[in-house]
Amino acid sequence: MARVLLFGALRDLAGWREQIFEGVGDLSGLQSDIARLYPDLTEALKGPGVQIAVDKALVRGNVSLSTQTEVAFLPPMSGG
Amino acid sequence: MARVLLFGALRDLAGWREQIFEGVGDLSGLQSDIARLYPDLTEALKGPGVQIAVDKALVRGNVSLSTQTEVAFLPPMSGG
Amino acid sequence: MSVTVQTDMFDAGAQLSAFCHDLPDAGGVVSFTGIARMDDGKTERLELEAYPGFTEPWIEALVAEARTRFSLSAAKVIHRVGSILPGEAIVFVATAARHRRQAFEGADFLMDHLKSRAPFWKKEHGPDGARWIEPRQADYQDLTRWSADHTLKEGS
Amino acid sequence: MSVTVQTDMFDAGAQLSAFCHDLPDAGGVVSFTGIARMDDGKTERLELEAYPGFTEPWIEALVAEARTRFSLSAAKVIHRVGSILPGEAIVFVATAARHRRQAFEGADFLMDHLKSRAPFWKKEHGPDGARWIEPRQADYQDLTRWSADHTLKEGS
Repeated sequence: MARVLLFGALRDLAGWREQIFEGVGDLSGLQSDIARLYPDLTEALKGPGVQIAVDKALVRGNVSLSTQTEVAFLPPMSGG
Repeated sequence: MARVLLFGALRDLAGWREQIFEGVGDLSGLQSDIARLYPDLTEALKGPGVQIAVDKALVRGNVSLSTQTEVAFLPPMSGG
Repeated sequence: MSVTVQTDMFDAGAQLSAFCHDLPDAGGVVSFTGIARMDDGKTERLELEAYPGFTEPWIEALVAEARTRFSLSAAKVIHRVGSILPGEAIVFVATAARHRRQAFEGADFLMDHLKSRAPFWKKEHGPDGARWIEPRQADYQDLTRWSADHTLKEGS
Repeated sequence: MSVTVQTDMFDAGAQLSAFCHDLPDAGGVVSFTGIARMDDGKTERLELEAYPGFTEPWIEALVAEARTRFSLSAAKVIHRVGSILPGEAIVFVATAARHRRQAFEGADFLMDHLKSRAPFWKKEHGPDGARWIEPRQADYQDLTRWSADHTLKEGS
């Protein structure tokens, strides 16, 4: 099970902030699941500058996801 | 008449802060007068980084001095 | 070293007073206060969001790097989230160091990274609707000034 | 624009609050506070002197140049004279501008010039006696960073 969080423009595009995805093995599988359920998000999640955090640590490439994992999609950031 | 002001290390060296010099025509003449009366100051007044202000404006080289002139010798500055 | 992400407004001067209160042998203190601009009425409100549990440690790691790199004796960051009106302070950074150049560079480094790397998302609400703000090209260019900074470039 | 040379102590935070109070559409405010260091007991007291009637206009001209050069919307300088104890603030500079880089560079420029060009003389009193402080070599080097700055280099 992965709890998926969307931030910034991604959240507005999806229309949701948080969703639970069941039966997820790795990040690539999760991305496929999201793309199947929400085709509009497919491109955006791969967009330039979108970073991914698994359990609040940034990851690159595919990683396996343990149960009870939090996966956040982070579009380009802007503070201050 | 020129009112001469010394600042910083120059003042400590001279032992005075302010003196009136009478019958002064130009800056070179004033410097000669000071050097005659206070030989210890001769070198210091020409020292590196010593700037001269006449009536609160910095000058370079020799300048003629009107009556009632204020001449300040300004050793290297350090604020903040 | 102190990092705060908060919804409450703050007074930059009061923060600077508190920061200066107990600085062991610092020669220079630099502060930066970022203020929401009105932009001739184009901005009515900013909406800022963080990722709780991710944003704070990210800033803490950034501050730790700045302390080492610029020999800071103290550093402080306050960043607001939530709804922010023009004229209100969004971010406050203060640095203290033995010499002024270190304090200046430390604050500058922190702001450059907060502006275009820190995990915040900013939405601008104006008369023509709302839009998400991404860093300007100038913000990304500012980052290249700290190019020895490999760790943070990797985004951690 | 405000320049003050004073013997009284001041609170940097209170000055920053006052400075921030009415800033038309500034996006960034930078402050620098210079503090007298103890230097492990080597400094017991600083004695700072200005040339009244000369020092204030000199700083005002410097601030005017900074405002133009860095598009500052506001700038403020407070510089103390007289007897100053370790831990006390000596100088305070604040700058406001539309973008943060301008505010940072404006404050940095002002401090580099105040440190090694402004008409102040500083004597350090310690257990081994008193000595006049001249700018460090690093201070003069800092000045070269602003090399387009011909007017001030000529010492006006």
